[in-house]
Amino acid sequence: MALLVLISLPLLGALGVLVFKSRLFAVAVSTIIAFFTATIVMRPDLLMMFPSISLPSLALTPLSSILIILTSLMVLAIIMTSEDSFGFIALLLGIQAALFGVFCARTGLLFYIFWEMTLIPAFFMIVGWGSGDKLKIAIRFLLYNLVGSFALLAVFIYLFLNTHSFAFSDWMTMVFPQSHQLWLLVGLMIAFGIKLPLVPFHRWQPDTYECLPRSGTMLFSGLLSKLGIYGILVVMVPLVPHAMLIHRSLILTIISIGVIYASVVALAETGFKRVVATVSIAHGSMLAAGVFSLTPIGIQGGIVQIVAHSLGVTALFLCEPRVRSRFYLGILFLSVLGSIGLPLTVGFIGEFLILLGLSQVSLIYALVCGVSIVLGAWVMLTLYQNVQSSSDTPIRLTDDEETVLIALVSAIFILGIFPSVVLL
Amino acid sequence: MNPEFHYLILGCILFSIGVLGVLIRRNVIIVLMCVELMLNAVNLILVSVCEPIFVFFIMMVAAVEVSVGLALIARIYRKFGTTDISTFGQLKG
Amino acid sequence: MTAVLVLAGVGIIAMVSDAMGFGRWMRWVVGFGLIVAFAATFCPWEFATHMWEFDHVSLIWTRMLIGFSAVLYSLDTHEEGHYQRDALLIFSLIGAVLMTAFSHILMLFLAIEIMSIPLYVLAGTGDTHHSLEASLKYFILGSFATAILLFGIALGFAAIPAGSLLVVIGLCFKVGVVPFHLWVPDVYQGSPIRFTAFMSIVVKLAAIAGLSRFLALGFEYGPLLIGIATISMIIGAFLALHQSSFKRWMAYSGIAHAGFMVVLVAIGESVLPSLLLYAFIYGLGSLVVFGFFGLQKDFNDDIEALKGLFFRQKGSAVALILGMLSLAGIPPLPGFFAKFLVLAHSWNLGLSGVVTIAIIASLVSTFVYLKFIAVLFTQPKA
Amino acid sequence: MIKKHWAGIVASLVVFLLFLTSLAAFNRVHTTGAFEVPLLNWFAVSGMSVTWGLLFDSLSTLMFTMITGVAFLIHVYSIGYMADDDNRARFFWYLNLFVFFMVILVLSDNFLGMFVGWEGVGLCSYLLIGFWSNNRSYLTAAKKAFVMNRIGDLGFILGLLVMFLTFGSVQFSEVFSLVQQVPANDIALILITFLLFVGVTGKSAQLPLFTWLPDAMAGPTPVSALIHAATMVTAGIYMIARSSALYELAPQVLTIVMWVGVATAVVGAVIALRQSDIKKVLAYSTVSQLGFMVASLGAGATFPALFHMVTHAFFKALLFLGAGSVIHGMGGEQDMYKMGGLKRDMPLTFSVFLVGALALSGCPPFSGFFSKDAILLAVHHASPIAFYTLIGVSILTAIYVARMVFLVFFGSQRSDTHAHESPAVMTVPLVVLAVLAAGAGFYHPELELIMLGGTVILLALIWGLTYPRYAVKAVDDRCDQFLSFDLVYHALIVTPILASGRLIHSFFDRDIIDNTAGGFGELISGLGQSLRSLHSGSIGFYLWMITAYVAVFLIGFSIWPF
Repeated sequence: MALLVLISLPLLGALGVLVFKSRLFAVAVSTIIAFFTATIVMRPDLLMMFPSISLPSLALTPLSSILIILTSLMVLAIIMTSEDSFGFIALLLGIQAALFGVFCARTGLLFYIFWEMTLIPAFFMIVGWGSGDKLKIAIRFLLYNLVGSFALLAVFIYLFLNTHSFAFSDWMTMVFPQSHQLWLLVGLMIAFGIKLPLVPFHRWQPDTYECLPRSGTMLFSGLLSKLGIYGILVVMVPLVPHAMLIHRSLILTIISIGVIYASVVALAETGFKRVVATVSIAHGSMLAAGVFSLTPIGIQGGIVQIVAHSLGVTALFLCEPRVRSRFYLGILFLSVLGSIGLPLTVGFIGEFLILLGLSQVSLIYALVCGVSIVLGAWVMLTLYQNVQSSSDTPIRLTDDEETVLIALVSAIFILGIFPSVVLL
Repeated sequence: MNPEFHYLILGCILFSIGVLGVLIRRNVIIVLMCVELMLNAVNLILVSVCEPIFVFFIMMVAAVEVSVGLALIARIYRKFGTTDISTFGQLKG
Repeated sequence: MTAVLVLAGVGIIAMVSDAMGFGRWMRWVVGFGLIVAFAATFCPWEFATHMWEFDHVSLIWTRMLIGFSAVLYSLDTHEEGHYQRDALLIFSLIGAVLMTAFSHILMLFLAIEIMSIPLYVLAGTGDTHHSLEASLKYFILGSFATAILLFGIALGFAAIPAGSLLVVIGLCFKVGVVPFHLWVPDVYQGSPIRFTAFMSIVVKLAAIAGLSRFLALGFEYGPLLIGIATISMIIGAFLALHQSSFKRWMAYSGIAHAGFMVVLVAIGESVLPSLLLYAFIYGLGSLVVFGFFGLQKDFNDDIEALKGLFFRQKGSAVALILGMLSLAGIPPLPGFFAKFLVLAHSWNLGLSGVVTIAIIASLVSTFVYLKFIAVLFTQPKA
Repeated sequence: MIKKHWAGIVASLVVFLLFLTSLAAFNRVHTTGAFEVPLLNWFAVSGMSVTWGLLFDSLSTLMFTMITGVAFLIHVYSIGYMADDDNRARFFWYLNLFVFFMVILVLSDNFLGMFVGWEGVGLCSYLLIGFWSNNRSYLTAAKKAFVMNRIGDLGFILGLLVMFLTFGSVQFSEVFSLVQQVPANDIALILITFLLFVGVTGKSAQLPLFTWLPDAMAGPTPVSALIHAATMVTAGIYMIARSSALYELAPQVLTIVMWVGVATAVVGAVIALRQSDIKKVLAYSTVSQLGFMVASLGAGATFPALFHMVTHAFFKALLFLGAGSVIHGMGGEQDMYKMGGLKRDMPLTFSVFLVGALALSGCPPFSGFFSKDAILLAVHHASPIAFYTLIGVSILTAIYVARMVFLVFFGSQRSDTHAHESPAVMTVPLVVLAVLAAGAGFYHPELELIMLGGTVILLALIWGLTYPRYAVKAVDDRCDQFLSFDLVYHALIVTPILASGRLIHSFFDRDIIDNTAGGFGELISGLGQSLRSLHSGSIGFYLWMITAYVAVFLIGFSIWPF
């Protein structure tokens, strides 16, 4: 029941925003949501104050707890720093509701519904608030993601007809024949690989990030891209473990190639947003590599890296070029450090665990992903130095942005020193 | 070889003639007449298999159709001065 | 049956209204009559003849048809003095209702005619070249199809098995599925939009009902119909890609949806509930699109004219978007569940080919719908 | 005065306190033995856990003391050197940050903690090299230093991974106790030690990753003295010394280590012969001296390496600071061929610089002699060839040192800038360092008369021969691109990577993936377009179509009833 409230809160908030047209209201709503989320996760016993209607279809796992807290905080940060109109913020809250839904869903149908629910507001964000050739970009974004969704739908229908139930629990207990497992694997790979995105499904991403307004980019990179990895963790790994284990080396090879691919492309990209976008493709692929190593440590690292990447990339997009005050340069440099995984940032923990997991499979994968870390450092430092020695832009950081940036960066470092919070 | 069968054959032939007429002729009125011919072919068959109610209803419906059709044609002729169906091809694609 | 009687009464009143000279009340009379008719479908007093029988299913269909017509009529803002047209509309509705309830083949034939002939006229009431052309096409092709259907009936009576096939073809023509859909886009585009809406909702559903009821008499055309249906999905989806006329566009989307429904029809009575649900959801979606948007006064048929509508009139834009998304089958809107049912049922029967094509088709058509929606957000070139 | 220099004074005081602490720790270790200070449980995942503490033993406290001592002197010196820079405060807080990470590096009780310091000092080195950020080439140098260090760090971290897989821990205590069970020449062990050594080649500027060090001279001179001569670059030495327990069990790797060291020593010395920039000369000399230390470690002799590390820290810091004072005096001029005859203008700087120079060229009784001597002996036991090579390197060292001294301080003044002696705040640390550089050798005097005599005669010979060439005539034999590895690396690595980036971006992304995806789109919309011709709009055509299909169905029906 509490989860139902959790999911409906943002929707009500969206309506309220449309009605009252007040930014303060939006901030208030998302703050309330954040507190509510924290309450649900920290003190499940407090849920007794809600009428206890048992909803087997909605439940919290440790992973989803981490993710919904991340989501609510990120949305709060985005709304605080957003300078877009109320329609945009309403869509944002709508997406938040959908994300909560996906993270809480325990049945395929709900999962798919909320999964799709993220797609449409995102589409409207692009066509409504994007810049440049937004129609073309929106349509490309849509085509890629629709292909993914329909692959997912096909898989879910198959599962439904074979188990006559939508509950994940029933699906996971079912054992499917090898050949079918392979097909399920392929379908899920397409569905989640496009969302993440993995090379070669990544081409929708840089244009989309570039076209969106800043808050939109933060949302897409910080939260929406996490849907892919969440799906892999929650649906794919429990569902087709054997097929994954059999084809692990193949998958890992593809992903490692993708990691290097993206890092190298990032060297050739120009423009702040595009570079960060491409680098985050590399990070996403590496994160996936950690999960696909199918070792407890690798998966653990993947989960840490979800948080790390979310924080880091949001901070980075928030610091798109501004007046080069010392504060700005400093905070930008710290975010860069976070994204290149320097020790004492949470990114380091994530990357280290991922590499450890990979090396348990084979040292080669660890080596390849490690090379991408070196390339990443190269790219990000070049980016930073370009900003450092570029000519001034008139915009300067507002107080809200400074607050949010400080919060994000300190989170990056605190979690780097005390990572046990995000370790399951 | 019972007699109904001959009627059936005749009906089919008439029907086919009607169809051919509809296909070949360009003049709306002729087309309309050919449709009537088809209906009457059907009537013939139905009579032969003794379904009288049907026949009456079909006649009635045919009459209605003709009246509507002729009205329509008249209107079209008054507006465009032609009854050649091949001139109506604006709606397409 | 009472509903039919009520409708008939209202129709006649509307017919003579101008002569009686209480024209300006007519709008209310007709609307009220429709509501009464809808209510009448709930009255227990029913009598069945060997010609028709309003059983449970056909009552549901009837309510759907009358309800949709009522809403459409109430949302219709095209004030025009000619209440004979409303009368014709009602007569056509009577035909549609009877189509869902026939129990004798003759009744089927008559219902089709009662439904169609008024529409031949109404299609032409636009009095433009397009409108007349639509009327002519509808008339000629319609009566041709009727003749074929009749021929089929006749052959049936002559105990020639091919007869039922011809009847099915005739019904498919009314439903408007490939390859007998050719008239649909032209007629929809040409007719005045209020009648287009009526055709694409009421007539299509009535035809579907008739088809399923006819097959329920014990004819087995599953493979044929499923083939037809899948082709319709594809054709409908692909041809909607490059349309500039809203009505024509809706016609193609209707063809695609007809394909989905015919799949259910072909699977048979076991999935009748799903068919009813699909029909209702389809009707609802089109109703929103037409009623809250298409029937607005200032709307001319051009899609390009919709550029930036979202920023001009939020209300109708949102309605349109919701309807479109539902038709596109995006969760959590009802359209998704409808499509999902079709996919699930056909996969259950092992029709994996159908599922594949259906998924491809709905991929394309989803894209088509969202492309349409995207237009609403693009600022028009100033 | 105080107001202007508060940042420097505070920073220096902090480091001084740290230095006192280090002395206390040093004292305690030598009285009561090693002890640990637990910090925190860092993280624990599925069985493997990393706790983080400080380990004080003779090795770490030695490093601790040396680092904080030298750092303190250099902080003080910097107060004078950076007096006119607007960003002093930032400079000093970077320096402090560096000291912090360096201390973490040497005091951590596990390899992961060491890695934290390891990357941390790399970060500070980046910040300080690019301190004058308005010069883009400095930034590039900084980036180069960081990235090349990262390459080494990759080796380090891979080594850690293998260590985890083998021992299930990275705690020194556990690893070094577990390693006893591992048989010698175990492949995992070889892998670990080798990968760790890759890390060393990055941080301690060994072949093939040494080229960042000369560029690092872009930073302010105190930075070069502290980070790129005395402390950070010796981290690698410390790491190998720390994990000698592992290396002893991997003799093949030790051989590699030694020969890499020797090669580096040679290359560094040879390149130093032809440099014109005084700091570059010192930089390459640092590379070469680090080569000495690594070679000695490779020869299995830990103590001489550490010994040389300490003495080198003293005299190289001294040389850099002396050079700094020269540059300061010359108003920022670094080209030796524009100096000359400075011994009149800056007598004090000259004398301390001379001490450093003699120590570097290993002239008894200065510290360098003893430490180098020890190394040579150790290497002699391992491999005579390496031994003679290193003798040759020492001779080269003497030559470039002599060249530097003569060009800078002797001969006639070759530029019109009037040099002036530096303020006391800079010269006092110089004197202190000079004393240390001169006397540190007696910490461990092993006199061998042959070596002693040989060295003295050799040096006298060299100085005599080079005097006329450089002091009198100041022959210009500069060749800054001499033996440039950078060109090779650019040609072989950097350019290909960038090129492939552009290629992938334009070819794979745009041409292949986009066109494939776009191709589907084209296909669909083309299909939609072409199907429209089906609706010709002509009634006749429609009638024909319907009839045709009816016929088809009828025929099909009669052939194959559905």
